[in-house]
Amino acid sequence: MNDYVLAAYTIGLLLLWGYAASMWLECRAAARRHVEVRQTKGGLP
Amino acid sequence: MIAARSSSFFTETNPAPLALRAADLGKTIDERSVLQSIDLSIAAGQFVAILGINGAGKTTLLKILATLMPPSSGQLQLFGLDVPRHAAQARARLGLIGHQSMLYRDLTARENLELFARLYGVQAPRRRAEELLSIVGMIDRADDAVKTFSRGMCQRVSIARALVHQPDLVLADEPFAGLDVPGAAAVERLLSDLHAAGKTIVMVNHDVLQSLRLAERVIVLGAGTIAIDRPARVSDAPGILAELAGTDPQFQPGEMVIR
Amino acid sequence: MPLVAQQFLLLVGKDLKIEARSRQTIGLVTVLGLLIVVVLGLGLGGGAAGGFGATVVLWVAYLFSGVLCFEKTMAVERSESALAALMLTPISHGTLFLAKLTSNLALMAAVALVITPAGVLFFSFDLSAAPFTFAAVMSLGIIGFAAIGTLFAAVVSSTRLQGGLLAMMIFPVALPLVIASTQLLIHQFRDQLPVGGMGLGVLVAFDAIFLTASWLMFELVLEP
Amino acid sequence: MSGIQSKFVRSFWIVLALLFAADLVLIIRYAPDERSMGVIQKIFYLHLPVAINTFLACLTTFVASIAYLWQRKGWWDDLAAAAARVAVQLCAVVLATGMIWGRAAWGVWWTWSPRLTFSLILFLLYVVYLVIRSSVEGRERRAVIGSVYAIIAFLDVPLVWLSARLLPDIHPGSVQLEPAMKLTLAASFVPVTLLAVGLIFTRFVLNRTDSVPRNSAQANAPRDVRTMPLIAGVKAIRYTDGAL
Repeated sequence: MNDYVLAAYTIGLLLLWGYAASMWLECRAAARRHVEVRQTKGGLP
Repeated sequence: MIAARSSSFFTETNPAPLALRAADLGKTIDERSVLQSIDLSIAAGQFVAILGINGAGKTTLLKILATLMPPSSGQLQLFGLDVPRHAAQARARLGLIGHQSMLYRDLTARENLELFARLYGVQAPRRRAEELLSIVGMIDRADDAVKTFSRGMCQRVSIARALVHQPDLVLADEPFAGLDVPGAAAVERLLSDLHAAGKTIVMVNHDVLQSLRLAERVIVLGAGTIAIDRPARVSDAPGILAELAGTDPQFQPGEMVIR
Repeated sequence: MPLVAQQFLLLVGKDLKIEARSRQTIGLVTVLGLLIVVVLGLGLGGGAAGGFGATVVLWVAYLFSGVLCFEKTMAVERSESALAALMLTPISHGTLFLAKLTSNLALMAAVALVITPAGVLFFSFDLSAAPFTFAAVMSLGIIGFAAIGTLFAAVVSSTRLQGGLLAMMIFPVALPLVIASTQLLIHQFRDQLPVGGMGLGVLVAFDAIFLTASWLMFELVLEP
Repeated sequence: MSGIQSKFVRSFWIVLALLFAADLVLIIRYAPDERSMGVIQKIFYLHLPVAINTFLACLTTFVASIAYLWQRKGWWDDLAAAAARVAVQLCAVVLATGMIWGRAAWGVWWTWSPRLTFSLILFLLYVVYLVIRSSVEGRERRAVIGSVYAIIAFLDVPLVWLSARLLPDIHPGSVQLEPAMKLTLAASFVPVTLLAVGLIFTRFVLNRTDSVPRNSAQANAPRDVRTMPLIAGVKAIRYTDGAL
C-alpha cells in the first residue's frame, strides 16, 4: 500500500469519525445541561 | 409660528365605521412573546394614547399597526381592509411618525416632501410640499438640508412627510422624544389640529399627563397585553401611574412626583 | 409615463442627488481602487502574466470599491430609517431593488471609468485588439456583481454587522465572474479565439440567475 | 421508550463502523490497481463518495432554506444549519484527500485544477455561511439572512463548476473503471452516505434542543408533536453512555 493512500485514508477517516466523536461529546454536554434543568424544574419526563 | 388657519386646511376625512380593529394580535420574536392577545378597536377620528414602560411592546405594536411588521398571530384590519392581504391600500391611508425623522439627511426639507409626494402620486406635489411646510412652520428653512436641522425641526418636517398623502390614520411613536418645550408645544398643536380635522391618531407616549391632556382614550400596555383601556381623564393620572408602576416590579409608586 | 417607471426614476434620481451632494463615496472609492491597482501593479511588476494581470487586479479593485459603494448607498436609507418611509409608499419592492441596483451600477461605472484605464496603463495590457470586448466582458461582470452586492448590502445593513462581512459574503459568490472573465480575455487576446463559448456563457448565466434571484429575494431581507 | 431508541442509535454507529471496516478491506483486497496511476488511484474510493455527499449536504441546506423562507418554521432553519455545517466538514475531507492525491500523482500539493478549485470555492462558500450565522443576533433574523445566503450560494455552485472547468486542466480526465472498481466504488458510497446522514441528523437534533429555550415555560410545555420523535432521538443519544 502506497503511503500516500495510507495518509489519505487515515486523515480522511480520522476527520470523519472525529466529527462524529465531537458531536457525541456535545450530546453528552447537552444531556447534562438538560438533566440539570430537569432536576431543578421537573421538566420533560 | 404655526399658520393660524391650519385646522381648516385638513380635508374632512370620510368617517369609516372603524379605523382600526385588532383581534387577538400576538407577536413572538426569537421565541419570546412580545405581544399576546391584543384586542383593540379604534373608531375613526379617535385620538388614542398608548402608555407603558419600556419593553412593554409599544413600539412593536405600533410597527404592526403600521403594517411594517407582520403579526405572529391574530388579525388586523385597517379601514375594514384586512392586513397583510390588502397592505398596499391600507398603507395609502396611514402616515407614520417615529423616533427617527425618516427623511434623507442630505436632501432639503422641500426635496424630501416633494419626493414622498410624488412617490405617493399626490397631485401638484410642489404646491402640496409648500403648504405642508407652511403648516408645520418650516417654510423659511424649506431649502436647507435636513442634516442642518435641530431635532424639533426634523420632527416637524417628519410630521409633514407623514401627512403628504392626506392619511386618515396617523401613527406616532413617541413624537415628543427629545424635543424641547417650544418644539413639543408645536407638535402638540399639530396633533390637536389633526384630531380636530377628524384624523384618527394612535400615539405611543411616555408622558402620562401630556397623553391624558391630548388624547380621548388611553391604553396602558403591560408586558405585552392591554392592562387599562379607558377614556382619558386628567384626574385618572394617579391611577394610571400606579398601574404603570404595577407593570414594572422595581418601580416604587411612592417615589413618583406628579408634576 | 407609467407610474412604476416614474417611481423608478425618482428613486434613482434621489440616490444620485444624495451622492452628488455628499460626493464622499465616489472620491473615497475611486482613490481606494486606484491604490489597489497601483500597489498590485508595483508588487507584480509591469507586464505580469502577459498583461493579463490587469484583469485580475482590476477585478480586485472592482470588488473592494464595489463593496464600499453598496454599503454607502444602503447606509443612506438606514441613517434616519428613511427606508421605513419608502416601504410605506405604494412602490413595489421590485422597483426599489431595481432603483438601488441602477444607482449602484451608476456609481460602479463612474469608478470603473477611472480605475480601468489606470489598470490597463500600469499593466501595459494592449486593448487595441478588441477594446469593445474587454469593455463588454467587464461590464457584464460588474452587472452580476452589483446584483448580488445590492441584495447582500440590504441584508448586512439591516443588522449591526461590521463592514468586512459584506465583502466576505460577496467575494466567494463572485469568483465565477472573476475566473470566467479572466479566462475569456486570455482566450480572446492571447489566443485570438473568437469571443464566446463557456466563458461568455458563465457571465451571461451569472447575470441572469442573480438578477432574478436577488430581485425575488430583495423584499425578504428588507427590514424597516 | 428511550431504551429502544438508545439501542437503535448505538447499533447504528456500531454497524456504521463495521461497514467502514468492510469497505476498507474491499478497497485494499478486491479493487485492482488502476493501470496508469497505480495504487494511488485508490484514494478515489474515499474522495468521490465524500465529494458527492458534500454536494448532497449543500442541496439539503438549499432545500431547507427555501422551505424556511416559505413556511417560516424554526426547525427548517436548524436543518439548514446542520446540513451546512456537515457540508463544510465533508468538504474539508474532500480537499485533504484531493491534495494528497495531487501530491501523490503530480508531486505538488496544490494546483488550480478544476476539481480542486471547485472544492475550495465550495468550501469557502459554506464557511462564509457559518460565519454569517454566528455573527447575526436574533434567531429569526439569523434564519432569514442565512436562508437568503444559502440559496444564493447554492445557485452559485453550478457556475463555479462551469467556470472552474475553464481553468487549464492537467487532471487526466475521467479514468475508465473496470467492473470490479465500479463495485468497490458503489460499496464505499454506503458507509460514507450513512455517516453523512447520521452527522446531519445528530447536529439537527442538537440544534433543535438548543433552539428551544431552556428556562422559558416553553421548555416544559408539550412541544409541537412533529418534533417529539426528533427530541426523543436526542434523549436516546443522551443516555447512551457507550458509543455515541
